Amino acid sequence: MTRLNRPEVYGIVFVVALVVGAILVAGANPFEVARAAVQRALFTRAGFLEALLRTVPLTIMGLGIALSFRAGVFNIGMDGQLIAGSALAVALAPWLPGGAAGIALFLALGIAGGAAWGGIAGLIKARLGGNEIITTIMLTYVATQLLSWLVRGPMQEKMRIIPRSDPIDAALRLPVIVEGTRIHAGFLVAVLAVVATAFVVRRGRYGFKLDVVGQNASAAAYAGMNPAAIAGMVLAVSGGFAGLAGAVEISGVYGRLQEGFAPGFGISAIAVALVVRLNPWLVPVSALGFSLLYAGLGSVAQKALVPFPLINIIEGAVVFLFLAASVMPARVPAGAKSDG
Amino acid sequence: TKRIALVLPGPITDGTFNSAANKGIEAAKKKYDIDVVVRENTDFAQIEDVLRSYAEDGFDMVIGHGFQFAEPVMNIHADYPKTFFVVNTAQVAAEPNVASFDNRWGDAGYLAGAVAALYSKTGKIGHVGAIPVPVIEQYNLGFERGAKRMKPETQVLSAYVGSFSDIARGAEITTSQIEQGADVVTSTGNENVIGTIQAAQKAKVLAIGTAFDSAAMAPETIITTALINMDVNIDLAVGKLIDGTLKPETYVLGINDGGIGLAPLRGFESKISAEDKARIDQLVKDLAEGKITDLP
Amino acid sequence: MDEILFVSAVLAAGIRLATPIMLAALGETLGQRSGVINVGIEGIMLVGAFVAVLGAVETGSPWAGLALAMLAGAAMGAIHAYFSVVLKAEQIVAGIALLFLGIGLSGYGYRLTLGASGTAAAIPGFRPLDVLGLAGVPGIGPILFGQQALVYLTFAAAIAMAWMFSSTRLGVIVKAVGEYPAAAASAGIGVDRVRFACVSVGGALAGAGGAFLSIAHLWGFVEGMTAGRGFLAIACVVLARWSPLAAIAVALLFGIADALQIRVQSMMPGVPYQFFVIAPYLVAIAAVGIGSRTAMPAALGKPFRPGGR
Amino acid sequence: MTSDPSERVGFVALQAVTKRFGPVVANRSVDLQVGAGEVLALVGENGAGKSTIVNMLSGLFMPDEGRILMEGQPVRLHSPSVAVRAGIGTVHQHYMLVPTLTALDNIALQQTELGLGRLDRAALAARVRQVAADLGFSLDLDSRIDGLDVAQQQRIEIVKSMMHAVRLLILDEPTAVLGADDRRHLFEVIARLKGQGTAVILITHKLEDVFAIADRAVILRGGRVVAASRVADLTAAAIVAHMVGTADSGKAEAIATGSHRRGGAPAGATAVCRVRGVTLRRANGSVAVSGLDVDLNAGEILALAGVEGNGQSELVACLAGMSRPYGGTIESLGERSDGRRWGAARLRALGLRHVPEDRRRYGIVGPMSLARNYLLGNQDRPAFFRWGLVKTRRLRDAVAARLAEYQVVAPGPETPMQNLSGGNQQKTVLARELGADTRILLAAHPSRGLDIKTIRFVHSVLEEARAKGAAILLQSSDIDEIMAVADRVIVFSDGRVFGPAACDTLSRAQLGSWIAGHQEVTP
Ligand SMILES: Nc1ncnc2c1ncn2[C@@H]1O[C@H](COP(=O)(O)OP(=O)(O)OP(=O)(O)O)[C@@H](O)[C@H]1O
Ligand SMILES: Nc1ncnc2c1ncn2[C@@H]1O[C@H](COP(=O)(O)OP(=O)(O)OP(=O)(O)O)[C@@H](O)[C@H]1O
Ligand SMILES: [Mg+2]
Ligand SMILES: [Mg+2]
Repeated sequence: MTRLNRPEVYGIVFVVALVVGAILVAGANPFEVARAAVQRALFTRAGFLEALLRTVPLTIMGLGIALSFRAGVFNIGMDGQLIAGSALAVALAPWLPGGAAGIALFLALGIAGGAAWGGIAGLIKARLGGNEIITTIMLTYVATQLLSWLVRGPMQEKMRIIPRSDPIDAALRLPVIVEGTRIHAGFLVAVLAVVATAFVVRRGRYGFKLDVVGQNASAAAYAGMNPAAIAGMVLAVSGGFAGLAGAVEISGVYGRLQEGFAPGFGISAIAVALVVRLNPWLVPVSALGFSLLYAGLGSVAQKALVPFPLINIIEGAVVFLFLAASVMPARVPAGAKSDG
Repeated sequence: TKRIALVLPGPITDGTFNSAANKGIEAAKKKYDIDVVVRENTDFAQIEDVLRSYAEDGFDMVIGHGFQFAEPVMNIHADYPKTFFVVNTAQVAAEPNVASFDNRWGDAGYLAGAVAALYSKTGKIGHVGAIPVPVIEQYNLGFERGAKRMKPETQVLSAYVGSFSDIARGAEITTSQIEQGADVVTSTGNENVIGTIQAAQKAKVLAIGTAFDSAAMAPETIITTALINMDVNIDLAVGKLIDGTLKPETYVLGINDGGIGLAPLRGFESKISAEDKARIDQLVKDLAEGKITDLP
Repeated sequence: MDEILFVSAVLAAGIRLATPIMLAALGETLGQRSGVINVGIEGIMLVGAFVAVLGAVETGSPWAGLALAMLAGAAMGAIHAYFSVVLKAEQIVAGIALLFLGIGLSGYGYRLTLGASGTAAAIPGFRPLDVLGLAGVPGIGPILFGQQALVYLTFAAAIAMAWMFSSTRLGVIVKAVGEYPAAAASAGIGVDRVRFACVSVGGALAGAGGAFLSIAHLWGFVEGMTAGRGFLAIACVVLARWSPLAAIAVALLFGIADALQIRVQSMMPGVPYQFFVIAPYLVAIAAVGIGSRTAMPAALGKPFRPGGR
Repeated sequence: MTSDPSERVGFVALQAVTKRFGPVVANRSVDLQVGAGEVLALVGENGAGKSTIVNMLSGLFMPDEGRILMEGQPVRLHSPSVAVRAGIGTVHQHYMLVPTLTALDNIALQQTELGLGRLDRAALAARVRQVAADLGFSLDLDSRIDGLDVAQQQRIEIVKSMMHAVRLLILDEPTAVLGADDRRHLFEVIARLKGQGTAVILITHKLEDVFAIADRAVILRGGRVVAASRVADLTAAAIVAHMVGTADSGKAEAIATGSHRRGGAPAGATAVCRVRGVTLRRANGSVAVSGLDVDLNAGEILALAGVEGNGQSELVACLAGMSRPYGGTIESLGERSDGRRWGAARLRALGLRHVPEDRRRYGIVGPMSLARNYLLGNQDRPAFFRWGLVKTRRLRDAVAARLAEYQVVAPGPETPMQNLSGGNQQKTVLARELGADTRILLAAHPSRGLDIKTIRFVHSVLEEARAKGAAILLQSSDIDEIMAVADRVIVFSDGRVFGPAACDTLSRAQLGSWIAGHQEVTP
């Protein structure tokens, strides 16, 4: 269909007009803004590497979102689970051996911490039917505050000046895999996670169960599954992904625990996964897309081409554009197809 | 023409911490032949990338505003010897190209505490911090010591908002301190400071500003401001870069460097005894002469 | 301190802290009952907060500021509705985009207008009322008679919405649209139109919530001043099981818990303050645990496509 | 439409209407008309295109080609409200009632003239009662829909559609879910409406419905009208012959009448499932059945009959392991209902299969492919998995073979379930649940919504399973079906249990009076 009066087109026109108008009001040149964004994200090495680096945690978390949302379970609290996983891993890091085994254990602790934090919401959901939207939001606030306390209290560095932990042992750091960049072995972890998740979702028994629970919980019960338990469990599982992402970030990038090292990743991960309709194979693509967006917008911010809030406007607008584009192919003449 | 980037953790409109840095760079812009870029709202996770990209762009100086810039700067500075990195409100330095500037927040708190104690009738004063980051903790400590110096029986309340931007909660915490009897309050952080001042204004108690001379915001309420002139740091850093005197060391700016100070007591001189007024003047003098021993 | 005064102070502060959340939660309740989830109300609140200040300064009247904030909130709601109802895009993603948009529009608008001058403009904000001259009565005075006009209006709005759901045909329609849109459509109701309206009106209420922050509780706008209250509002809606009156109660519980932790915090300086800050959230988690299964509108989050089942 | 002998001018007419869904042509150049005061039966195999016609007349879809006329004038029924305003009332098979609202509010939903403001429920209720009284109904208006049984829901649907002057009433398979009494009652209503000059379109798979109430019949096959005739001029065999497109009148006759073979209940049968002193409660907590004792024997079909809502559904759900009895115990395939392992998964592993009563709710996952739907309940069977991963090709082949066996009309195993017509969805469920290794089969209304040919097929499959030694519980509200295939029957009625009794020794009249709640045959 190439008719131009489709509603998507109005949406796109509105959003673009809003952004262009705002940029013009700021006295900037929209083309220059666009060029700055695209150029840094796609045509500079640093920009692209920066995006690639951010793709790693967003991919891992996006996969966790895909799993839980497929089961109809809305894990809005990945940020808290990420904190819990990171904190547990860093707290126990001093007792870990060095080398590959140590790194594996470090990541496993991240998973365990995230899973435990998600599991609280899971348990409340499975046992008491408590809605996960509330519990995961609340648990994120709790985790944020506890982190604030940990890095000023029990886990603060020895100098006790800056609110952060001591660095973890160098032997627990994920090695850089591309010389001269910060691309670390966490990249491989993400690749592995994508492949494993995709297989589970597309062909696995577990993925099938998640889908049934998400699409028709009564049918799941009929088929002999326990929908409440599965829904509760998937919160722990997706929490594990968040914890893994946190551990990878610490082991691969920051080397220590501190506040605010994964700002808003949990929310971004939801967008990452939903835009590709929870398809694990496409999650890394979407994560890269969002990371490039951030890198590009970062460059606009760096050059201070426009006042900062305008960058938020562009960010929102681009997500709206992603959305409008994502519904375009889905819309076919009315009545010809239902949700399928 | 030198090219300078100022990297801020928050928005330039916060009215305190980030606004101050922006003000400093604006001042420097007028004085020197420099090209300036200001980057706002830099998340922790982005810091390293942001610093690198300015360095790669060939900026002569990159200023990170906040202690959280210290570590990323230390990580990367060696890769970019042509760029001078300055961390503001932190104390790090490294050859050949890392310097830091800090203000004596504790001294500022000390002054604020002393003034507050003298103006308080109830003997209770309060400090509302955003989040206990190092400089805020220093200020908090100084506030208490300064108050006790003037009136040892003064009771100092202290509480934290848990956020730099939650202005409403900042106001409520202040209100609760007022309910507990505090009649002079102060606060540190970003937007939350505005909340404190508004709460004081509504409850008709007194407040002491921090950082910016904020008397204009509430002339009936704000006795004075414990100035923390973070703009001076920036101005100074730029000046030293231009004249080639910037060294890889930590510059801690006290009252004598204009790093901190006490704003005039506009209209409030008459509200305390001449004797107390003299004690304030004496305190400022002692501080300048280094005679105070219990500074944080 | 005198216990009665303490309790009275906590309650009064709790109401102040809760009001923006209450308004946003009412708006979200309306939208969700019609089947649309909007996770971007935080962005709407910010726009409301900014527009309210701008409107109040420009017109000199806080009421005009409030009205404009509600209008702006409705417009933001309409954007969300356009994408999630008309285009039938993922509602949660559209909400996230709306959040960014709201953060940006409010901040940018502020810098273009009031923020440009650098100095704070004098803001003609709302003042607390003194109903029947009883606000000064110790204890209950400040709670019952000394609140902002907007607080009373919020309670009135909640009662009106509860009445709408229980006693009007409009309420029946909204519930049907959120529960089983195919049935509503076969009864001749324009499902998408109803949803569009509910989300827009919900946006107006969230805008009013923002306005309360910027021209009633405080006088002035700062970027990001809602500080997560929009997300709390969503939690309230769910916890209240989509009932407007319960949403008010839950938001109030939140506000009171917050007011309490604020006070206890300065009484017990030895305990890390973070433990107090998390108190309201723990209350909410416990409440979820105690409350049982939800009564979620069956079609929540699902776009309606006529003909498909 | 030259074969139409009726001289009446159609009140509503379809002219050369074609409707396509992608590659599927649901209706192909359909001509039909129905006159005022006429009852038109629309019959055809599953997937023949009946519901599609309903959907176009009720404003859900627009025709791709052709036009719809009312009183000779072309109309565009582009939305349900237009259809309602035009005087077309529709009772969809899947009722368009909001489960969480009361019956009265569901009716209010459609009353545009009431405005949006305060709802005067008392006044509306009075009006509704008036309409209901004219139809001979008494209604519970204040209960939520999800607390009402299907017959009550259907009455509410009918009353709802009659609140405005209805000139055409469409009923899509109304009798599929009704017991004999309710069916009779419905036909009285239809007759009354007809007398008032209302046109009625009735969709049904039951030929006796056609003969009982319809004036004319239109027979669809593959989306085309293959015959349109006065009912008086038709025989059951003729209808079947048109439906299935056979010229073999003997075969059509056999399908139309069915065959009575009974062979189960061998002497000394072994009970594979023992129900002892079982008490069952409804979702709302009320007791449905108490102190039930019954055995399910290998190689036997036990029918479970009664008006809906008397605990049959609760018993089946309980036997399926989806719940535990409130009192008493069940011992099934060696598992006890008070044991730790009791549950659907365990019983399925031991050989229990279950055709659920509410297919859409329990039996299928609409957006999933037919192949994945086939995994439902089989998700723990090793045959389809290796290392937790589906053996995709093996599954697809198995499903394709089963679908062919059951003659499911679908493009292939990857088609989403929701794209199938209702009857074909049901066939897919049957194909899944009626496997070779079945030890207990709980079949709740297995032939509901199926065309007559497929029903015969399903009955033969049940008999085959019995021959292989399966114990079958057949929940049905259709006396004919019970008499045709069951060996024994047990009846739930208002908290009482009649039987089990052997079908050979039981008269239809006796069974009917049990269902009505009387011990003895009422003269
Ligand atoms: N919305 C739709 N999208 C795609 N295909 C459809 C749609 N509705 C119906 N069909 C197809 O059109 C054909 C006719 O379907 P319809 O529902 O009219 O059959 P039916 O005669 O009502 O069958 P049944 O007796 O099983 O209810 C079927 O092949 C069905 O799959
Ligand atoms: N390919 C399809 N895609 C989307 N929707 C479809 C498709 N096929 C059918 N449908 C929808 O699903 C309905 C299934 O039709 P169905 O014949 O089941 O309705 P019914 O006769 O009322 O129900 P039933 O016979 O199952 O009890 C169709 O009427 C159509 O609206
Ligand atoms: Mg049909
Ligand atoms: Mg059917």
